[in-house]
Amino acid sequence: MLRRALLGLVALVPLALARPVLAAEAPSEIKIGHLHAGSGPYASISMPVYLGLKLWVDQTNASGGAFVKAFNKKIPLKLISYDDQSSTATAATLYNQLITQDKVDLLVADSGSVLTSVAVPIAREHKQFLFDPTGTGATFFQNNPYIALLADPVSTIWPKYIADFLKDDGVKAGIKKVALLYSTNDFTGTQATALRGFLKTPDSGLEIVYDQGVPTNTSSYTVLINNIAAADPDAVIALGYTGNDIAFLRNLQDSGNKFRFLFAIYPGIETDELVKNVGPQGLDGVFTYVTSAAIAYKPEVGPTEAEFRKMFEKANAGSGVAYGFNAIAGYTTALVLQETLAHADSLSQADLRKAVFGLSGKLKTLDGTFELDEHGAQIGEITPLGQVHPEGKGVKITVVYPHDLATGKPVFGKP
Amino acid sequence: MRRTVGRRGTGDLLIALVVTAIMAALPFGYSNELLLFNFVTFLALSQGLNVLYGFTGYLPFGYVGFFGAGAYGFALTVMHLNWPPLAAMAAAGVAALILAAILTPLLRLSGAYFAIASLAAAQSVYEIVANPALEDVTKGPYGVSLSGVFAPMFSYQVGVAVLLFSLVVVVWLRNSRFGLALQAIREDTVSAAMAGVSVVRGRTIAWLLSALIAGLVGGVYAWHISVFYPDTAFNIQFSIFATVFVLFGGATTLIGPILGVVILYGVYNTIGITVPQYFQLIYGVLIVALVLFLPNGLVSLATRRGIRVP
Amino acid sequence: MLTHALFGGLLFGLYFTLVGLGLNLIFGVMRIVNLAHGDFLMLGAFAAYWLFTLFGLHPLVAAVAVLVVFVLVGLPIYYLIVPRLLVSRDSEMLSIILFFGLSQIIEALASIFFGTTERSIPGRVLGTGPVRILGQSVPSAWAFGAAVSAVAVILVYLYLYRTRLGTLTRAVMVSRDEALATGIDVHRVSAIAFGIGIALAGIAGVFEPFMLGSVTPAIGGDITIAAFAVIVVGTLGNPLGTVLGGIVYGVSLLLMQTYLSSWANLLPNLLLIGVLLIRPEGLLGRQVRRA
Amino acid sequence: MTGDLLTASGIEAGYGKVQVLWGAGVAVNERESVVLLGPNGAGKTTFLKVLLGLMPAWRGAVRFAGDDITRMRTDHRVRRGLAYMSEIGVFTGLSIEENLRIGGQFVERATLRARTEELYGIFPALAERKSALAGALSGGQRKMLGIAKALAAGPRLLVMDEPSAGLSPLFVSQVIEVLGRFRESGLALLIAEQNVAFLDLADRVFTLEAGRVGFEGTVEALHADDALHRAYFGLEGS
Repeated sequence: MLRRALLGLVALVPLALARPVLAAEAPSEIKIGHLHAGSGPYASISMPVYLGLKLWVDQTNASGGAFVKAFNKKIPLKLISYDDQSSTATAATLYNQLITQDKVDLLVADSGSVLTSVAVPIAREHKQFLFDPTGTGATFFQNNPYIALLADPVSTIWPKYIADFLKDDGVKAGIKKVALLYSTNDFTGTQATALRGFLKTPDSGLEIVYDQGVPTNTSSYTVLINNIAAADPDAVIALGYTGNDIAFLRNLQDSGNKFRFLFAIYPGIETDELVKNVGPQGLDGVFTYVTSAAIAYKPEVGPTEAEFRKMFEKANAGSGVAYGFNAIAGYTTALVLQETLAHADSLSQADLRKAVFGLSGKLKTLDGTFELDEHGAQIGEITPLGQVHPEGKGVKITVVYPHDLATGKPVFGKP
Repeated sequence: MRRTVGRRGTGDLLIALVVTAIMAALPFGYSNELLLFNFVTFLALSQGLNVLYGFTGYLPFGYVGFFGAGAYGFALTVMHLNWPPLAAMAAAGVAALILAAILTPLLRLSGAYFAIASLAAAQSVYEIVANPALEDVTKGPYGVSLSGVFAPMFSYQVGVAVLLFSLVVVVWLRNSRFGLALQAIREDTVSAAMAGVSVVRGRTIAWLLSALIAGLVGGVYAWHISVFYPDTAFNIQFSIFATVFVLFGGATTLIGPILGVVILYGVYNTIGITVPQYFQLIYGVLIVALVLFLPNGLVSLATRRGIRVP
Repeated sequence: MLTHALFGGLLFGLYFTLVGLGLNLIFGVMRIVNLAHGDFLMLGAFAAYWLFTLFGLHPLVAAVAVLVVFVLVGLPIYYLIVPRLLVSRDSEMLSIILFFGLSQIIEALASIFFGTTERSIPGRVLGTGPVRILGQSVPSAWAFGAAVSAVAVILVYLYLYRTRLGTLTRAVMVSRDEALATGIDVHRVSAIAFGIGIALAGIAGVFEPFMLGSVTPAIGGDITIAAFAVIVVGTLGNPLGTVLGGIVYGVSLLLMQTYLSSWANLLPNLLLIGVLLIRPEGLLGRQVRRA
Repeated sequence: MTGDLLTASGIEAGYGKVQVLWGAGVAVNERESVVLLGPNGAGKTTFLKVLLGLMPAWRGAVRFAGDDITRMRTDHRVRRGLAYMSEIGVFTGLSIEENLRIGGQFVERATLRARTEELYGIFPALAERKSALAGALSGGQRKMLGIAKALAAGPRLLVMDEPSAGLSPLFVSQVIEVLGRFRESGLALLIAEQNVAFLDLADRVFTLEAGRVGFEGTVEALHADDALHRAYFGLEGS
C-alpha cells in the first residue's frame, strides 16, 4: 500500500492532466463502489444486499452491460465491494478508498444506518452522490444534496402503523399498557423515539409502562423479559436487529411468558433467517412489518418478487445467506442504478442526482413504488403491519393493518 | 561517553524528522488521505505504547482507553462548549491524563494482571461513555457527529505534529538519564531502587506520557473522521494493532515500531481489505512465531549481532 | 424479582463456573494465561451445532464427544508451544501475547470454514419452556447448564484429589521446580491438564448456544474476559475457587440486569479491577503485585 | 576418579551466557557417603542440578550405575534410583501423606504402603499428622518430611542440597543423626553443604570452589591440609 502511495506521487500528475481530454469518450466499464459486512453484527442485514446487487451486476454483464444514456450504448459493469467487517472505522477508510483511489462512478453505501452514517460526510466532502440502500437515519437527509435512500422508508415513519393499530384495534381489544424494548442504534433508536411520539398523544388510551434501551450486541434477554413481565404489559414492542430478535424470541419462548400483543421487526423482513433460528412455533402470533418479501407488488421494471427469489436462491445456494427483504433491497438498489444510468445525461454526480430524483414516483419495482421526498428520503411505501402464523414447516404472514390492505384479522393472545 | 550519546541523539532526532516530513508530504501525492491518516495514527499510537511497554515493561492491553478518552475529550468540548479544534485537542490530552491519573493504582499489578486489568479499565470507560443513560452528555451509543469542525487537511497535519511529538518523546527516552533509569527499573526493580532510582516516580511519568500521546492521537482522530461511535473510539483493535506493531518491530527502539507499522499495516491494507479472515490468520501465525522465535522483534536480528539500532 | 435474580444468578453463575474452570486449571498448573480460552469455547459451540445439524446429536452426547476430541487436540498443542514458552524469560507475560495470537488463528480459521453468520440450536432440544425449581421458573437451558457445570466441577475435584495423576498435578501447581526436582514428568502432567482445560472450555461451549443465544466465530474475546473475571474473583490458580467466582459473577450480573440493566455490562470489568486491586491474592494467596 | 555408583567429570554449565561450572566432578561408590563442601556461590546447587538433569551440562558426562545419563530426563534418573532433595524439599500446599505418595510415585502400590509405614516409624512426628499440610510444619519437621519424601522412592543414592539451610543447630544435629542411621543401613549419600558439621557423616570429601573441584580425599586428609582446614573450619569459628 505504501509502495502504491509512493508510486501515486509520480503517477497521479500526468493522469490528472489527461482526464478531461478523455472525458467525452465512453469508458470501458462503469465502476460501482460498495461495501459489505462479511462479519460482525451487521453481516446478517448486509450480505443479502450485497448478493442482491451482485446478482444484478452478473446478469447485466451477461447481457453485454448496462445501457448508459450518456454514451448511448451498453457498457459493462464492474462491482468493487470491500468487506468492512461491521466496523465503522474500517468502513470510513474504505469509502475513501472507493472515492479517491478506485474513483468509482456510482457509490453505494453498506446496508443499515450505522455503516451508512460514516459514508454520509465522506461522500458529501468529495461531492459524490451516495446511493443509500437501507441507511434510514433521519439526520442523513438534513440539507445534504448528495444522498438518496432507495429501498427502505426513512426510520421515523416505519412504526406509524404499529401505533395506529394499537390505538385503533388494540384499545378495542383491551390493550392499555405498552412495554418498549429497543436496541440503542440509529435504526431502532430512531424508531423507538418516533413510536413514543406516536403513542403519547393525549387521548390514545395507551400507557408506556416499560421503556428500556439495550446495547445492540445484547444476546441474552432472559432477565429483561422477566423485568418486562413484572411490569405486566398488554403489548410488548421489541425493536432490534436480526440477532436481537432471534435471541429475544428464543429467550421469550424459553421463559414461558406470553403477551397479548408482541411486535418484532425482523420476522417480516428476514423471515427465513428467523424461522431457521427460532422455529415457526416461536413466531406464532408475532406482529411484524410486512415488506415486499410478503406483499406481491406489481413491478414495471425487473422481475416479480417470486421470480427474483428463485434467481437469488439459485445464484447463492450454499452461501449460508438467507433470502429476505434485504436481498430485495439490494436488488431494488440495483434497479435504481440501472434506471439512473439509462436516464442520466452524463456521469457527473449532479446529473446522476437529477436522474435519481427524476425517477421518483415513476419507478415501480418488486419493492413497490420508488418515491423520494425533497431531501432524498424514501417515502414510497409505508410498511404495513402483519402477523405471523405457522404453516407447516414455515410461516405465513397476513397483513392486518391498515384495514384497506388487510388480508386477515389480527389474533390477540390470551390475557 | 556523553558525546556519543549526544551524537546518537542527533541521529535519532534526524530519523524522527524525516519520518514526520514524509508523512506530512504524502497527502500531496496520494489522495486517500484517510488511509495515510490511519498510518499516522498507528505510527504515533505505537510509539506511545512503546513509551510504556518498551521502557517499563508494562503491557497495557487497554491502551485504547486513553485513545477513546482523548476522542471524547475532543468531541465533548467541541459539542458542548463550542471550543475551536486546537483548544479541544488540549482537552483531549487532559482527558487522557485524568484517566491515567485515576488508573495509576493499576501500576501496582505485575505483568499479566496489569495487562488484563488495563483492558477491563478501558472496557469500563467504554461502557460508561456508550451508556444510553448519558445520551444527553456523550450521545451514548448513537455516536458523535462533528461536521462543524470537519477539516481533513488541517487535522491531518495536526496528526503529523502529534506523531512528531511521540517520536521526540521516544528519542528523549532513548538518550536521557531518565530513560536509562527506566530501563534499569524494567530489568531489575530491586537493584535499580537500591541504586537510587525512584521506581514509582519513573513509572508514573512514563505512564502519563504514554497516556498523553494516546489521548492526543484520539483527539485528532475524532477531529479527522468527525463521525464516530463509542465502539469506534474504544475499538480494542487499536490496542491490538499497536501492540503487535511494537512487538513485531522491536520495543525500546525508535525504528522498531515504525517498521512494524509500515510492514504490517501495509500488509493489512493490501490483504486485509479484500480477505480479512486470511489477514487475521497471518497475523495470528506471525504473533505466535514471533513470541516463540523472535521475542525481541525484527530489530533483534541486528542487535543480536551487536549492531546498534536507533 | 429479587429472589428470581438471586436464584437465576446462582444457576447462571454455575454455568460461568464451567466457563472459567478450564482457564483456571491451565493457569494453576502452567502459570500461563490462555487468552484463546474463549475461542476453544467457541469451537465447542460449533461442534455442538454441527453434531446437532448433521446427525441430530443431543448436546449431552456432543459434550462427551467434545471432551474426548478436545483432550486429544490439546496434547499436541501443548507440546508444540508450551514447553518452548515456559523456558523464556517472562513466560507469564509472553503467554498472553502468544495465546492472543492463537486466538486470532482459531477465530480466522473458524470464519473461513464456518462463515460468520450466527448459528443457533433450536431451544426445544433441551426442553421447551421453563422448568420450575424451588418455586422459581427458569429457562430449562439454565438448569441444564448449571447441572452439567456441577458434574464437571465434581469430576475435576475427583481427578485432582482422588487420582494419582491428580496428586501429581496439584504438586506441579504448588511448585513446578520442586515437582521437576522430585522427578515428576511435569510435561506429561501439564499436557494432560492443558487438554482437560481446553476440553472444559469445549464442554462449556456445547451449552453456549442455549445460554447466550447463538454462536459466531467472534464470540471468543468477550467470553475470555468474562472467564477471567470469574477466576480472578474466585482465586487465580485454584480451580475449585472458580465455583465461588462463578456464583458471585452470576448473581451480581443478574442483580444488575434486573435493577440497573443498562449498566450491567460494566460489571465484569469493575469486578475484575476491584478484586485485582483490593484482594489480588484471592483465597489461597499468590503474590501478584510488584514494587 | 570414578565411583562405582555415580561419576560426574568435566562438568561445565551455567545460566545464559554466565558460566558457573568449569570442569567440576564427583564420584560416589555404593554405600558410600560423600560431602561436597563449598562456600556460597561456588556452584554447588548448579552442580547438583546438572547431576539430576534439571539443567543441561554444556560439557562433561554423568554416569550412574554403569550407564551414561548425561542427557537423560530427570524423571528417568529418579526411576533409576537417583533421588534428590532440594533446599525446599517438600510441597508446602500438599499433605504429609501426599508428599510421601509423590516421592514414591514410581513405586508399586503395596511396596510404597510398606515403605511409608516404615518411614512413619522412623519419623513419628509425621505419623501423628498425616493429613496436615506440609506448609504447616516447623522447619525441622519439614526437613524430615523432605528426607522421607526422597526416601519413599527407595533410592540407591540420595542427593541433598544444603539440608542445614534455615535450621537451628539443634535441628541440624537431629538431621545428621537421622541421615547417619540411613547410612548405616547402606544408603549412599551425596550432600552439598557449607556446614562442616556434616563431615561427621562423610566417608570422603570434595570441595567446590568457583566452579572447580579443589580438594578430594578423606576427612582426615582435609584436616591434615592446613590451608583447607583454616578455610572451612575457620569459617565455623567466625
